[in-house]
Amino acid sequence: MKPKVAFYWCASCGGCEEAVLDVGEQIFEVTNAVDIVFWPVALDFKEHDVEAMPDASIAICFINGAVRTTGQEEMARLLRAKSKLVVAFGACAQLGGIPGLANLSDARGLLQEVYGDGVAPKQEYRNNGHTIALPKLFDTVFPLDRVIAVDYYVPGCPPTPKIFMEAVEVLLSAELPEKGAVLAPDRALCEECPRRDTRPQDLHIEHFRRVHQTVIDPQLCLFAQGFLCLGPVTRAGCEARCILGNMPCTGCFGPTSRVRDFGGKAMSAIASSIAANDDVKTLLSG
Amino acid sequence: MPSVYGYFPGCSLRAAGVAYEESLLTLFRLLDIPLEELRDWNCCGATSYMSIDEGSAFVLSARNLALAHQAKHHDLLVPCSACYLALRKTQEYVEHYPQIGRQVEDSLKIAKLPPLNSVRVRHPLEVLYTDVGREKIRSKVIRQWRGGKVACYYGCQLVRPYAEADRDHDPTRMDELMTSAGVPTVEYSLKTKCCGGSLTGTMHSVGLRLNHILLKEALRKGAQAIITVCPLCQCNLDAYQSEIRRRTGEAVDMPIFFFTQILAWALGGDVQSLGLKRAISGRKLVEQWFPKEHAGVRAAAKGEAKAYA
Amino acid sequence: MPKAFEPKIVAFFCNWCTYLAADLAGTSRIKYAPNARVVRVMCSGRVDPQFVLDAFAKGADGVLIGGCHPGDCHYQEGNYKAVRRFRLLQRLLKQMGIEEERVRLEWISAAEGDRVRVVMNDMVEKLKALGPLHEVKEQRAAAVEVA
Amino acid sequence: MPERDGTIRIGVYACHCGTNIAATVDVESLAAFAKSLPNVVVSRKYKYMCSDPGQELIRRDIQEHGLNRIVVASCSPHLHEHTFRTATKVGGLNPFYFHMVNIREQDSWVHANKAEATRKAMDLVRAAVRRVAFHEALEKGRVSIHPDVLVVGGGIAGIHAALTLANAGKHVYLVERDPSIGGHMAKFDKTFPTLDCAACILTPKMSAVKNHPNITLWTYSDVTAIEGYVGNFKVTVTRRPRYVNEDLCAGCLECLEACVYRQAKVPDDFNLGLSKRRPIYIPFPQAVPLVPVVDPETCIQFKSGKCRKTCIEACGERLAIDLQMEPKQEQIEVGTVILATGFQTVDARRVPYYGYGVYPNVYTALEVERLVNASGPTNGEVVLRDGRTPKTVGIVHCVGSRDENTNRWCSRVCCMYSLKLAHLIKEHTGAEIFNFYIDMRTPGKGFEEFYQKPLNERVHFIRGRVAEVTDWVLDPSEEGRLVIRVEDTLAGFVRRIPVDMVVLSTGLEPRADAQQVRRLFNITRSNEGFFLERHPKLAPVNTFTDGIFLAGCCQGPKDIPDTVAQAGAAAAEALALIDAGYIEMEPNTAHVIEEACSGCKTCIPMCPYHAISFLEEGKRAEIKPGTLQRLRHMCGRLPVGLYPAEPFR
Repeated sequence: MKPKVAFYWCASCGGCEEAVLDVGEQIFEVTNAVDIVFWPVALDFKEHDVEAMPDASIAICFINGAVRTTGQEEMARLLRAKSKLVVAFGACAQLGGIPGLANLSDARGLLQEVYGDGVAPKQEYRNNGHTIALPKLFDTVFPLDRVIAVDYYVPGCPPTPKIFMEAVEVLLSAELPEKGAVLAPDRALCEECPRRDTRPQDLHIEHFRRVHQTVIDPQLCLFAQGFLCLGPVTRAGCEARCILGNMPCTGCFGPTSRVRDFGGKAMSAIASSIAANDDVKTLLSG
Repeated sequence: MPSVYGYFPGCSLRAAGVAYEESLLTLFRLLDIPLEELRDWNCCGATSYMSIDEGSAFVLSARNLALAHQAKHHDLLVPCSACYLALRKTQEYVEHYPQIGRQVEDSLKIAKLPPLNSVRVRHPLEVLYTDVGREKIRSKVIRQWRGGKVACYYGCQLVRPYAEADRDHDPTRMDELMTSAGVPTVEYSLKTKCCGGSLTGTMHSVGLRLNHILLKEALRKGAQAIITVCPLCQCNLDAYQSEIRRRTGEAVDMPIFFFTQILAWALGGDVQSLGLKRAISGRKLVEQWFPKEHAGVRAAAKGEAKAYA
Repeated sequence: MPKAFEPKIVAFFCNWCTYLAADLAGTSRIKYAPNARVVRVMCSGRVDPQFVLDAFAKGADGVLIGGCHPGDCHYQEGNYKAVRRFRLLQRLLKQMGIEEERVRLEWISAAEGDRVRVVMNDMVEKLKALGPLHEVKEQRAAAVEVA
Repeated sequence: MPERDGTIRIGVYACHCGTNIAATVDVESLAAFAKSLPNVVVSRKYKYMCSDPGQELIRRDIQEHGLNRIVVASCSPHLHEHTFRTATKVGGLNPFYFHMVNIREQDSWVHANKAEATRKAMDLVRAAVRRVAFHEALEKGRVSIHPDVLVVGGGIAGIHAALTLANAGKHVYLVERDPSIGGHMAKFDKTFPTLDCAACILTPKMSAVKNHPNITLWTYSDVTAIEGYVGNFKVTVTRRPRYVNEDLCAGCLECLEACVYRQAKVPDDFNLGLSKRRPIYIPFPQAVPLVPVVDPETCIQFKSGKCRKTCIEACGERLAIDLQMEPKQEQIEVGTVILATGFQTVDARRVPYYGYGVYPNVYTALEVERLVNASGPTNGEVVLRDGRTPKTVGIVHCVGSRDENTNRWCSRVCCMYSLKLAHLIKEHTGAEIFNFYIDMRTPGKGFEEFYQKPLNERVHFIRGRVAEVTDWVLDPSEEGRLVIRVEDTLAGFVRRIPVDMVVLSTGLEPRADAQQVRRLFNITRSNEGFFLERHPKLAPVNTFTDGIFLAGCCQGPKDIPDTVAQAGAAAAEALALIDAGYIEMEPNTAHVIEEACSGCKTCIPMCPYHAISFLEEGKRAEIKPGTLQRLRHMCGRLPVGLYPAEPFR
């Protein structure tokens, strides 16, 4: 019997779902090797089908997206019970990702921001004796591992086909990696950046820029050009796709294993590269 | 330099020190500097009150500062050294001793006045020296000094402990202003020593002795008159010379001027508007140095300080 | 009666100045509020923003960083590095809803034992006025109905 | 002691420090609490952990209980970290398996509430126990010490230090900012308490410096840059042009006489303006080197370009005078530095009520030193500026010392030099002398005995801080004199004492440029501005920067014997480093985890010591070998690869 695999999405843009298909013809290698038993975006299995499965009967469950609502939390818990391995798939499930930006506000603030004084969604809708209830919003958006135990992480926004295929391969193999591992190289992106050699050794940035403000040199190190490229603090494995597209790294692969707080470390690296000879007074006055 | 100075006369300038106010107003008019008298000002809380009930004295003093703030004055001109010190001391204590600050604030709240603020308390000596400047004064001098040498006497309260109007132990600005007005001065090492203060009233012989030392030393240094910045100093030095003559048999009889009298005269002030007729001692020299025919610019009548602004 | 709120402060003191100042406060028997737990670092430039964030995440109500006066760094410019990072960190913390007063960078030289007292007491007083950091956070976890 | 099966076994030791800790921290509960923490095998309390039996406890427990981590909760690590690391090592462990908790300076001594202080101690111990498990075994590295020494400042401190080192066979660069070495001591006439002639004991040492094969003497020069670290400093010395070539000048001084200025017109700095010199001059007759200096501020040639240049004429074939001379930079490498930059006397004008600068007959003590000096401006005659000999002299102590308005500290030497001057003025003039003092401080060998000398010579001593020196007259006897007003606190009344001459015993303070010097050498100043020693008692000549030592008054006011003693001590400290040949470096420095480095280069400009380089081969960062010593702050800004080793993670 082929191992059973499930896919699910929580607070997600859908990009991770497409990323699975981005492997192209290789998808058939996957389907040859496994049975996909649940994949709401592509297959017509329902929640009650999952409920009917015996516990731990799914070999690998890939969940993408952050946990934003009570409904997502319920599904995550259900799939956790039914799966041997749960993989947080993509940046949102791993770290909170774009949905995590909502944490700058609380749920009410969020609704106010989106709907303002217009027509807000209702918690419950009754019609013809039927009631449809919406799940409730959390005040905080959680990465997956704040809600259920996660065995492995596949980083990226979205994960690249290469990363995905390697993950499938290793998780189906006899030798599983250490629990909790991020299935990507434990080095910074600069390692595989085609522009690494163009970064000067004595970098002191005088002006920071945004990408729309200037013409971006397609050869030079983006950080050295003054763009907030997070390459130096971001895990490698994406093959520097954004850089190849002449865009600075936004850090979707997350930190390496040695970094405790991704944002804090990134800030530290940026602050350290600000030109050293600032006027002391400006510095002290902020 | 602000376009207009708030003006806090204090009680002395309406009593024994009238000549100070008269000459000050004339001088500032000559310099085209408007003064605006603080409305409804009260006692500065000075010396005696301060030593009996400090808390109330600070509140009294602070009320004046609050009024100045309300009237949107940036600078408050305070000619009397005692008032100057009392107001400055209040500002310092309110800032550095939170307990006093709270008491003052509470009291002001009852009077519906704004809390204390950053009004700058300024003595005319400082204003004339730094805001107006010696150059300007020199350029405006129209009368040549024909009198003798003078000793500039600063007293104690103006420069200690807040050495803002001048240096604390060796003030020189009055001397420099006199020089600018063409008035010769002598080195006077007693320039910050005690004039006798209120001791002339309470321990008369002690006060008189201190007073006498100042007069005698000025004479010894070759001065014919003493110039002051403080109504109490002026009064002490001026009022008791006959008594000193009587007690010691020494021929002490020298005029004691306010520095504003000399400067206003030099700049062309009307001799009648300088309060010179109020001098007690050294009248002969006063009349000789400031002849009656020296008419000129007058200040507005008393109590109308605001009107001429 | 509930116990009065005593803020928890994590302090990172530079080995060459502020830590010595705190030692000096000790030898001078200067008394100050006992709320801080000092971590000795070799330089304020060693204080990674991660440390500060971690301290807050683990329950600190305030973080105090003590370094050498500008120009006095034992490692030439570590304190300048610290101040750069500190400025950015302040902005970040503000976005996260952590009040500016909760993280503080102070220059305290080895000779300024009494300054340790002044800063500690002042910080404790300010944090007491702010209240605990984590009350806010606990609330945020609850689910909210949409309308 | 090998680790048993890799488990962490921690021993915690809480110290009472007599009652220093135990009075405010419940040491008993602290020890009990520590026992309950994970991995803690042994937890003890002891009266004095730093004592031999205390250290023995650690050693024994390591062996008996197989401990592999040690935590001691006692005083500041600045005091005893080394002690306990050694104890840990004696027990057979790597010394860096130790961690110290400061529950005295930063706990028991600064808090009053015992419950709070104990809670704090527990928190700190818990943290230490958690952390010590992460400690790694570290080995101390060695760095070789360059044997040459830089001595900055050519006063008696610098001279003595330089000679000591040179006599030990080390090469010394002695850099002095003035045209001659000698410093303040060269200005003195006699020295207390022995009344040795200052010149007689100093000038031989000055000549010895000049002639010593191991000393390179650069006067009229400044240290303008220094980089590197203990053992390997790279120093730039800028030699200002003196316009007379030191190598060619024979010291005949004919050029001085030949100067077109017949009369000396420029105030002479060395005599504090009490005499005049020409634009080409030597500071004083015994100057070392005996090479004139041209002062471009006053020399006609420099001002107008139209001088007859009679000096050059007089020099003749020697061609020593070179008015085109430019500043010159010397680059040297040294292993250690001794700072002996000295002091300045307080500007007496800062105490305006003593009339200095107002009344011509008010002098500073240093001026009077020149007056009593036989080679001084008056050839040793103590006369007033108008040529009269004073009949009464008042010496005012503590001018700019022990004074909230100027400097708060006692300058240590003023009482003694005032006694000396009282004696010398008496000897020179027979004048009646009054000393006005707050307290007489004579705490040195032979000092109190010396105090007897002026007492026996009937010098008056009036206890009281002088209120003012003035010229106003109460009594005809005061006419034309200076009056010292003072409260005689022994007699209990205020006195007016008329004198002809007032001597202000000005205090000692840090030089005006002490802050620049501090920055240049990366050392610390104490509150009052003198350079801060590493420990006031146990490391008085060390600074917080390894390899830089202090000698003389730049560290604080002191007399000549103490200065010389300290200079010797500084030289000995330098010698100790040089003769060891290497220094053991604290091993807690940064290192690169190679497999984690992605070659992002972020760390490279971060290091102020330029210790990190980028290896093109392998595209990795690397710490340059031998540059670790100054990296102890562990580069908090390094994003990924470069990671601090223990214990300063």
